[in-house]
Amino acid sequence: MEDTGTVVAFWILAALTVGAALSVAAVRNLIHSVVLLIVSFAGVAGLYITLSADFIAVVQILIYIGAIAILLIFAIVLTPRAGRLNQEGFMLLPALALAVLVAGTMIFVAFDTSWAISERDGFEETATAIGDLLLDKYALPFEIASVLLLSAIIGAILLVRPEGAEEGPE
Amino acid sequence: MTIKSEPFVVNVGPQHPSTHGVFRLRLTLDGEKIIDADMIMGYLHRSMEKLAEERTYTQNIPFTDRTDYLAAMTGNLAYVIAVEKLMNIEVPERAQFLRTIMAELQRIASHSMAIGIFANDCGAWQTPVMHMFRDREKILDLFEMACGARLTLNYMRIGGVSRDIPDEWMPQAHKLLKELPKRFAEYEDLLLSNEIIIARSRGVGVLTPEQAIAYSVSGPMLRGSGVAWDIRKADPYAAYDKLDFEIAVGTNGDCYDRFVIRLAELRQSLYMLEQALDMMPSGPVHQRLGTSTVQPGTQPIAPLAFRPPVGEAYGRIESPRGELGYYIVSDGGPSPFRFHIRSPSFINLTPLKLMAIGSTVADAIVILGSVDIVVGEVDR
Amino acid sequence: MDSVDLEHFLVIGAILFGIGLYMSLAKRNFVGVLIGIELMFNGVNLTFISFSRFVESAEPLNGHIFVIFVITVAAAEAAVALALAVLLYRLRDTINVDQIDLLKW
Amino acid sequence: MAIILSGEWYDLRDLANPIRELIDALGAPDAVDYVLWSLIAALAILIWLVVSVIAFIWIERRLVALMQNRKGPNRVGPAGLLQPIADAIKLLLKEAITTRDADRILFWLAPIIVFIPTIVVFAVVPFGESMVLADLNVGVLFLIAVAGIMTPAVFIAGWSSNNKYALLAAMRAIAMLISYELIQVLALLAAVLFIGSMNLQAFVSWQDEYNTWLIFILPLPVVAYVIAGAVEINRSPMDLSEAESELAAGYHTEYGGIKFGFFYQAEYMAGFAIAATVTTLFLGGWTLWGLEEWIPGWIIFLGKLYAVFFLYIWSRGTLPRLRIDQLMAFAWKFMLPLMLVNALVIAVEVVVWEETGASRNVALPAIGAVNATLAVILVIGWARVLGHGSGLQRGYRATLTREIGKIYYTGAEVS
Repeated sequence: MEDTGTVVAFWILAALTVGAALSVAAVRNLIHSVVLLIVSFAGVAGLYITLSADFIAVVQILIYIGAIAILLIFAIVLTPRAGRLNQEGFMLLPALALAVLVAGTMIFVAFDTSWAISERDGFEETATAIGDLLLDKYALPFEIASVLLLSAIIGAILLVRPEGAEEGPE
Repeated sequence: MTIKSEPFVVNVGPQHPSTHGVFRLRLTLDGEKIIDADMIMGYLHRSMEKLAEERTYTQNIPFTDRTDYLAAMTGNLAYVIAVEKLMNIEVPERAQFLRTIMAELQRIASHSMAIGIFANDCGAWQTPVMHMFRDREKILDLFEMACGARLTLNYMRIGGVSRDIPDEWMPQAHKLLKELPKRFAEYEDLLLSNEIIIARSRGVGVLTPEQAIAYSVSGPMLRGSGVAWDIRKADPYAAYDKLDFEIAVGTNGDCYDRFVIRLAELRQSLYMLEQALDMMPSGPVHQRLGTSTVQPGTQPIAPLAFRPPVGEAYGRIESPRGELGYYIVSDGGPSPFRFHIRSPSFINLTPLKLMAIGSTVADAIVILGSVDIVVGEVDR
Repeated sequence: MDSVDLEHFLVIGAILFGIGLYMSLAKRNFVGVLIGIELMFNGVNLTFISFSRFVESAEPLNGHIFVIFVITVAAAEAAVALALAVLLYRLRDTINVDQIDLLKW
Repeated sequence: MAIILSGEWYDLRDLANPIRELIDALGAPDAVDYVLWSLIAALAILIWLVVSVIAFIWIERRLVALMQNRKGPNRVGPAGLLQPIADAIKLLLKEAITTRDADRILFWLAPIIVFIPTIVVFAVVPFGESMVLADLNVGVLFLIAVAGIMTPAVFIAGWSSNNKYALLAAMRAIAMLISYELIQVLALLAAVLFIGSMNLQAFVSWQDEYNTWLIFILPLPVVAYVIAGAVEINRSPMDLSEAESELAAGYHTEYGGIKFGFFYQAEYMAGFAIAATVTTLFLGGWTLWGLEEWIPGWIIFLGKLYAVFFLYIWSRGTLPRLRIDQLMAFAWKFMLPLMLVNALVIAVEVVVWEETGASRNVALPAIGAVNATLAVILVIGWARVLGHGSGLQRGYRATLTREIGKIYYTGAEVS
């Protein structure tokens, strides 16, 4: 990908994503942390667009910002007496070491391997193709995923149901 | 679905769009559900009852305007009835009819406002209020013709009314009476079966008749709980014993009932007004209070100072908000020894806590709107 | 700097994954841990998509499909995790993972 | 992204195209004219938005005043036309107060974040034949995704104010937006199923080609989308998150000056965005049965957009507000099942049409009639099933009596 727009966009988005992600870890206030996480998600969505994955980019915004970030916010507001701080526990140094190690290894592998780079251009349109694949080749995993979602919903409701909740509608 | 949360205290008022003045409601919430409600009054306290003890009986009439400023006529009326009882004054027939007409016009004006504000509290952004203002303006015009003021009228006098109505008054009143039924039909069409109003107010803020009587609420609040009680019928004053009308009562005691009762009372008031205008006798509109105190002049103005006999009197009327009573104790001096107002807004407000607990914040506002308080009267 | 290649995206994915790993291990607050997990998901997704775009393959869109499943699972995981957090809070009055040590010996 | 050349004089792109050629002639690199072209188009949209908002502040106030039997702004300038400008100046010059206990950063950030989705939506909306900033293949999904950003923005505003009204409103807003996002998605899903594309321009050309509007074929999704849109832009009867009579001003209670101005403007822009979506997806966008040959497409488009937006002004002037639990019940108990059934039916219809290969003159009216009938049956039937028109949902008049002291209480039904 050599055209100027993409390159410029990539560097801006990369800086945004990584910067926001680093701040998420560094910032002390949990709500700020979630807001920065949203920025990071948006940055990743932008990166998807530079990778010509328009459908995934939109889904990223829809699910991660519109749903998961909101769930995190809900988790925060529903636990009012818990701390709002986002500080590290006693695992700080081991975790840091491990994270650096893992990321370093992956970066090393990324540069060390000679990938079979294809010469094709970006995808023209992915939504239709993904739809076809999902309902054809990956139909079974697709159904399983929907069952998973359903059971997750039921599980979540069962978990937060207060003990002795009245049966049926009020 | 209930997710337990911390109790959460919200102050509605004293500065809040829906408290109808400076009234404060401290709600303790669990989520949006009210688990406790405290009413904190007194932000508009002007010490009227004490001030009145320093002024003469006639000077006190303007104070009564300023308690329930949305229904100044009825405030005047209740007070002068109390003083007349104290002094045993017979009021001329024409004055009685004028008082009745003014009180009923005032009821239409006040109920219009109450209905509009109630719809506003249900969330209809200003539109009902503005439409109701249309009628109210016309009525205020009539008041202006009769006594020169629009809001604080000071029209009633001890022994009658301050002056007779001008000649143009009657035709204009008849014109208004022709116009109003169309308007009322419009309001009934728009509000009575409005899905959202029904959803918001039915089954909300229920007060059973036992509770209503125990809290000694009155007016549309009491009738909303299904108790057919109206002082105009139970203890007629002015010219009400000569008029035919019906009492509107509800069956469920909820906010919707209070609201439909006000709508129905608009019609009843109109019916009474039609009769009263037809039956209006001629004659003096003021009873002179003894020769020694009469002031010269063509206008029958009550004397500024007089000394009623020692005693006490309680004058009560059905104001738009309920039983408005003035309790006056005289020690024979020129000003009352004790002056107490039984203000319906204040007493109707007391079961608010009872009605609000268990409902949501939005309901509390609707309930407050259905009580129809005037903070000037609550705090006096 | 004048062209963007697979390695660039892989590096960003790796950094996101590292940050997420660090957060999920080190943070005390349960929500902080969740945030870390979501960041890890994002790093992985980015890697999938960039492989899908750059690497020679008969069916290049498979990467996208994987990402869709990952997002689905992430949504389910977030919902259940939220429920767990709320339940935990109700039982223990805290969502500090250091203090939730009932299973410790 | 290819630059689509258009020969029409009124195309905003053509403001950009001569400049592009000029720059090309000067030998500047590609990036320069790419950026310049995008800037001009984006700026045009932004200017249109700001002008529209300013105009509609006046129009809405006058229209609502008309409904409310009063005059509305009529003092500043002729017929009060300069009132919005006076308002804007007032908002700009006011002190920007930040309350003591507010979360300062987020408090300042929220008005800006609220702005983003409302503007970004217009990137994919076709104003005319080639007047679309980004002709995205997943346009419809993009609309939904971008609208989703509203949710955190409103929450941030409510949370950071550190005000109880604002927090309550923010919680309401989140619950509402999430619930109605679902309805929105299902409504648009029905349309996408029918058209078979998520490209907004494809929607317009489909409706142009088949000489109809989707509103005639899919009445239920349109209604659902308009209602869900009202929730998203906080218009009555769904203006719960800024319920004036309950929560003072909801999530922007603590905002004043230009920060409030941002919210105010964003509300209008979000309204235009919803109206633009409805126009494009269901009302034929910039086409009007051949009239677009004679009148610039964007004028037709804007005309339709403003007409849809008028619906929201109208509802604001007339309807009371629902309670939060009623609003949620309406979404989950009433709309969601209907929309699911509707989506299923439309999928079946599309398959049947494909299988039978009926001509469009037969198929489209048939499908439209079936859908309309079904919509009526579903709405009325489902409302009946849910107990509408009985018990607590029934209105009545007061009982009239002459008997003093009798008790007419029949026992309360409590909601």
